[in-house]
Amino acid sequence: MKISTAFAATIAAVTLLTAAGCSSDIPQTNPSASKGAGTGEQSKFFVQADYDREIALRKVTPTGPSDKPWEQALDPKLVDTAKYKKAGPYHLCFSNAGVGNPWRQVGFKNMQAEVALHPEIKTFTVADAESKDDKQISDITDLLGKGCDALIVSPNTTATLTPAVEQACAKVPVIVFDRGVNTQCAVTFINPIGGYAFGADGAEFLTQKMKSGGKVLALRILPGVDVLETRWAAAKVIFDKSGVDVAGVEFTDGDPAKTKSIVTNYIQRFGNIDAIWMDAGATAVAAAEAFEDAGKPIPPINGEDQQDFLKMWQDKKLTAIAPTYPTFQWRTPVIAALRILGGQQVASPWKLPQPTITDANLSQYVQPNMPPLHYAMCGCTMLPGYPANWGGKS
Amino acid sequence: MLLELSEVSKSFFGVRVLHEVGLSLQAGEVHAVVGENGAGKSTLMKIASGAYQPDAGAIRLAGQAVSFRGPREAQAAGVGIIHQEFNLLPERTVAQNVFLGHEPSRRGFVDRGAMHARTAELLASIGADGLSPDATVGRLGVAQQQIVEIVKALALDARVLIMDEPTASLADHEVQVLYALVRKLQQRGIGIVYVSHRLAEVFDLSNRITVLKDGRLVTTLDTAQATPEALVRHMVGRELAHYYPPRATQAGTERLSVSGGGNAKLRGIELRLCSGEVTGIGGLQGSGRSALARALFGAQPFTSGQVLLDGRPIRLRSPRSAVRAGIAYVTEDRKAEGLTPRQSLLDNALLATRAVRPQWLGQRARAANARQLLAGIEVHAAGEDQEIRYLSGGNQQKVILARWLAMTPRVLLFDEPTRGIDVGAKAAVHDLIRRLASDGAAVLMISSELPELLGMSDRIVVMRDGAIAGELPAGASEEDVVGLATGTRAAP
Amino acid sequence: MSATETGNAVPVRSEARRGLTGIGPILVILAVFLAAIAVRQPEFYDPPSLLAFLKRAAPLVILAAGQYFVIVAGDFDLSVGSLVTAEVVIAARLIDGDPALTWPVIAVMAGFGLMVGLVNGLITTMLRVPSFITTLGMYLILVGAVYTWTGGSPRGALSEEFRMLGRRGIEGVPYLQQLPYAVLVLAGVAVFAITLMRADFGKVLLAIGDNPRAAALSGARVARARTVAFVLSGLFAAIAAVLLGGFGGVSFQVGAGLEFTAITAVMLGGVVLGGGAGSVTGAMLGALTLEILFTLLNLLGVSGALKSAVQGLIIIAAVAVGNIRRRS
Amino acid sequence: MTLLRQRLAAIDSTRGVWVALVITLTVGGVLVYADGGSLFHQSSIVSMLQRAAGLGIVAIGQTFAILAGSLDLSVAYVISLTSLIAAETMAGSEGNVPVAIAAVLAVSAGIGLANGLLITKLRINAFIATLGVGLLIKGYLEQGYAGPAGSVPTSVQRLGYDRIGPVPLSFLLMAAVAVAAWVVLQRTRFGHHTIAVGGDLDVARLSGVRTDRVLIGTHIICSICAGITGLYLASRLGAGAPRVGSEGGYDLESIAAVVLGGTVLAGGRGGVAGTVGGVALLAAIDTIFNQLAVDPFFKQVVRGVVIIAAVAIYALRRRKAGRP
Repeated sequence: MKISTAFAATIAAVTLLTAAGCSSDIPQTNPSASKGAGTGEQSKFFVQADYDREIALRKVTPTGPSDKPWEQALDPKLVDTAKYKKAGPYHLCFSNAGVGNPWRQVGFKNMQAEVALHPEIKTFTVADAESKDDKQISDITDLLGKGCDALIVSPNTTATLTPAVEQACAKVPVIVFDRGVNTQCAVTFINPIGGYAFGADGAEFLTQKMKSGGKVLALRILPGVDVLETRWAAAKVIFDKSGVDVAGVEFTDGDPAKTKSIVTNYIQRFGNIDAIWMDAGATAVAAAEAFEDAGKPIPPINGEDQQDFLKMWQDKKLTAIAPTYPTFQWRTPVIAALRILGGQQVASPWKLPQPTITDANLSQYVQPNMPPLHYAMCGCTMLPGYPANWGGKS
Repeated sequence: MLLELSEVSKSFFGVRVLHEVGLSLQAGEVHAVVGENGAGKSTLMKIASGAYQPDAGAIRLAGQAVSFRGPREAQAAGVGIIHQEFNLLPERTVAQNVFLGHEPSRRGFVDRGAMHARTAELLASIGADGLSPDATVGRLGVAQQQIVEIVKALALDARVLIMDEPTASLADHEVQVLYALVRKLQQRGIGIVYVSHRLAEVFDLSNRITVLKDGRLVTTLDTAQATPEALVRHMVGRELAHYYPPRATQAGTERLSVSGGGNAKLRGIELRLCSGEVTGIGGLQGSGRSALARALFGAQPFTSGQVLLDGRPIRLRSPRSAVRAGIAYVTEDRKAEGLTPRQSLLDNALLATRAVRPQWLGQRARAANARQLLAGIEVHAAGEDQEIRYLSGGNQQKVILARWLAMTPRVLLFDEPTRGIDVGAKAAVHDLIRRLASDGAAVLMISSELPELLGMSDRIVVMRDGAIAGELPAGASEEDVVGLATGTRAAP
Repeated sequence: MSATETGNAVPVRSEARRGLTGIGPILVILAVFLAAIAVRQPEFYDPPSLLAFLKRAAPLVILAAGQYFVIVAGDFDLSVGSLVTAEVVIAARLIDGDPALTWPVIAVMAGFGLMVGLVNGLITTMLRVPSFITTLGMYLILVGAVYTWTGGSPRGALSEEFRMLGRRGIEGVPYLQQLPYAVLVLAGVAVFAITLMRADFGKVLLAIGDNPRAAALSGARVARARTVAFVLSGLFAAIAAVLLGGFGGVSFQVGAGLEFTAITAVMLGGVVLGGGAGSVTGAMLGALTLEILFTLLNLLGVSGALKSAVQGLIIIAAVAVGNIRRRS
Repeated sequence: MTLLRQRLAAIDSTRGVWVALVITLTVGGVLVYADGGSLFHQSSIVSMLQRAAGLGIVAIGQTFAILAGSLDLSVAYVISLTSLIAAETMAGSEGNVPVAIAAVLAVSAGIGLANGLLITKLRINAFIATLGVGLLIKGYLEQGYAGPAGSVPTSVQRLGYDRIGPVPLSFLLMAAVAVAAWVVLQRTRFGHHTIAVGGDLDVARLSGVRTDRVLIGTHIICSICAGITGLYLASRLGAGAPRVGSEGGYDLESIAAVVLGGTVLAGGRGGVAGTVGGVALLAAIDTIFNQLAVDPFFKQVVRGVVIIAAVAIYALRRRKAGRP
């Protein structure tokens, strides 16, 4: 029995250390003075050309009404849609990847409100794929049988939805937004500048604010989601050339508790962390709290336009920035659909502006009456049913 | 020699349970194996049938040295076994059970026609054609299941058939059927190893008898030369002074009475149990004996009629209510209903007390009390926190008795109290039952063993078809009981 | 099988030794991990950071204790993860930043946990639905219901007072600096759980997990005991929710996957699925070990993606070795 | 005659779910009609059957594991893994299809074997063993893949999209698997032994059944079915996806479908017919709610209730029938 218990120990130990050994670049010196894990290899999603274009787009001034960013477009190429022209009332269909996170929640509310603005939309049929590729494909088949005049698609993943979207293009005008598909058959593809810009905005800010050679911890939700991968890819490029020490890249599953544990571990391991980069704002507050709880000042950090972070930023006077992936983009597809069915030209691709919240404009986005995870950049404040439908208190 | 085991040894968890035991069997011979529980009989049988592998020793089948790596190989070699506990799947049909593990198949598919036909044949061959091969086993009675169990062994065309306590769950008239069957098989030249506690059977059936004790071979003798007394001496290593303790001198006061008791399995039950008295319950399997005990214990409550305990009416809704009222029930099926196998024997002894009189503290006092009881009834074990599943049947039964003694019950219900228990422990249990009675408890004792029933009871109530067929005084004869039980004789 | 030396003596064994049976392996594994940490990160053993660790580990340990009662009685509770999420989201919406509501809402949470446990228990015992299915269904129901109720994203906010329990502690304790409330709660829960299992309830619960029929025929109230086990699991989940919500704040991810982690922890602690064997101490140590493992992986710089793989290996290895040991 | 009675008995245990399905479809049909739609519109039927296909094949595999008294929590990750293996091996070219299929079957069978060995040889509880293996695969996927990879030639995509009238090829594939599984369970020794092992392990062993082999066999079958689902999803998605399995919740949903079908979780009782019914029921509920545009979260609640209720009813019926 003694032997076998010892055996247990060895097994456990061996398993552990082998597993650890194979992915740790830490030099076997005095551990507490260890260098960061580095940024690792570049993501499979990284495309230099797209990166350059997005970085450039950030400087472009949008065309269109400045008070309605969701109708603006960045150096648009207009396409003719006369062949889709038809008289109302319309039956609009929407295949939604899912509403599994607050961002999509807020966005979907925006879209519904936008639809409500247009009496000419008689019916608005929505199929929710519960973030299952397979279901979304069936959903699209299903919707095509319902006599939609136009189909809006928010794909769950890029590659996998392509066949289904091509199928749809043959029958009705299709508008794709948020995430793209590998086909040009859609009338237009609507999204903001994109992940590279998001990632770069945060990373550039941090590299400016932190001392050179400082340690930055990169927190990511989970691997393999293209919109998130591009954010990290851009940040990586910037960190690599700015010569900051990336202490580590960790996945949080968007779980605050887990995030906090990870950050606490890093603070312990490296004595201190000089900046926090995040690929999504959901857990920014938790990350910041980890420093509070450890009795350390909160370092430069980037979040997103969620209220809990903006509020903390304001209250605690953080050194922070909030690049956004604006939820107002959910309004645009409806507008686009109506223009297409009206035979008006639309931008294709339709690049929306991607505002960034800084100390300068922070105050105008803090909305104490809205729920903690509400996204400020929703362009919804003037919509009917606001704030109640978005969970806010009037 | 058909089958020959020589110098077989086996240990479990460091405990040596077989020491170089030998056993031989000729074709057409019935070789009985007897011995106290824990003597190693079942282990030896499991080794012979491939369920266990011996640590040392050899097995020869028809002169060929064999080593079975599993039951499958033993069966292939023609060694079949009828286990003490049924090995049947209640959800499946008779045919599916009979041919489980060796289904006849054609072109890779199970040949259900053949399976059905063969089963029907086999059933007929032992005069059980009443049983349908398509009946779901779970819906059959115990006796019928026993028959299926036997047919299952026959289906292997076994040259050697091991019967481990085959009559354990049979009523006497069913035992007769089994005897006939055994003799029939014997004539077919099949060698039969017959394990039993019932000495009568052993003398009726066997050609030779092997006695085991504490995992060692004591002797093998020809049945012709053997006498019961000698056999018992070999088994327990001592003469049994008196087999049954003396009866109650005077009947006590009425403890518990049932009038018009009935439920799904019982009707019109009129019964009185008196303090100081052992009331025996006779009858065939399924005649409602156990149902009566379960009704009195609230496990399958009476739906009609009235029960008085010490003159006060009482509703026995659940075992708990019965236990609280001071009724104890030692079940027929120790493994399924008595033991909590992975708990220590101390915990098993304390189970009822803890369940019904829970406490936060004061565990030590209880443990002390339980230890006294266990010591008092001579439980043998390596330690009080040994898991009870590693104890012999007799010791397990004693622990369960201790569980109830700790509750100082007023009424005790025993269902086959000495089933699967060796002669030595048997006497101890009998003494204990009698002592409990003379200490003022009312005892109800169900037994399929007529000698036990007649030897222990102050009164014998015989049941038939869920009703009471009649009551017999102490000293009644076996014929009286059987007559009432089978309905061939009216109540006196 | 084990007729020993003559005489009727049944040797008595010491309480202490009985207490240790079964948790040997987990202690060894724990020791190995602790040693590994000592090598990699001596600072870990400074009282403050050690307490900080315990604070983070507390919720899982509590969940494991709750899960233990259910498992040892022969059941499963797959609903705890979603229950934790539901509790936190409910708390946020009810409190909505109002400090005055903190304690009332904590009471509500406890009540809700008890209720969910009760429903799980009654469905499992009264309707005879396998607990795996009952709690799987409850899991779906809770997730769905809480999303529906909040329209898909958490509303309101937790008050600072509420979050104190999971975040802060008693300051200025000599030598420790800060004594986290979470650690105090954990200690309380642990003492309660261990006493409960030493008392008759615990022993009977074990017997029930081992052989319900025998227990029932000895007068035990099987259905009630099993239900109580579920209720305890629900209550402990509520407590864990208070700590987790306090520690991390409100989100829908807070409880995700916790049910499996908790069950894993209990297994690691040498408790047998199917019931009847294993100690609550072992279960809680199992949870602690798992948390240590996660910390260690982090200190070793194991990339996030590999963590689940390592977790998988450790579980299999630990349980396998436990079995080999039990058989030898 | 007797065979007929046997067949009736076999159906009996799994009849309930079909009744439930009919009721659901009628009620659902009426509701959808009242809502101004049509449940039996070609497109809805197609998507209903499509949805059934994927889950169906996994669930049929899961049926084997559960009938044998085991269960498999690793299927979701096996599906993701095999979808990737398929798509990457094919790499868009017809030629590689046979290799890809072979690879998928080999890998999934290997995983099933691993599960089986852990459970039988190391005596690890199936719940833990398959959970652990699942985590291992998950780690591999997260480490190795940053999103969909590989590509499937159009000829294979036809499997995912083509249909005969309203019946998709994929559904026919599931039907084929179902029939095969039914034959195996009813007509082969392995099938009989599977049910025996689930019914009572000791009885099976003492009756000469090679219980370990049977258990391993069921797990191999279970994994292979997951592999086939992976292939199907790859054909449907045109690529392999590292999270298609877990996001689809195929692990718990397949188990749910099996028990919905009246198979006892403890094993030894039930069958494929029921499982197919269970899958159909889940798909029907799904489609109806889609048509009625019911909040997907509320749908979860209903799913939960349905599963519990169904199993409760089965338990009740069995007690009425006087069996444990």
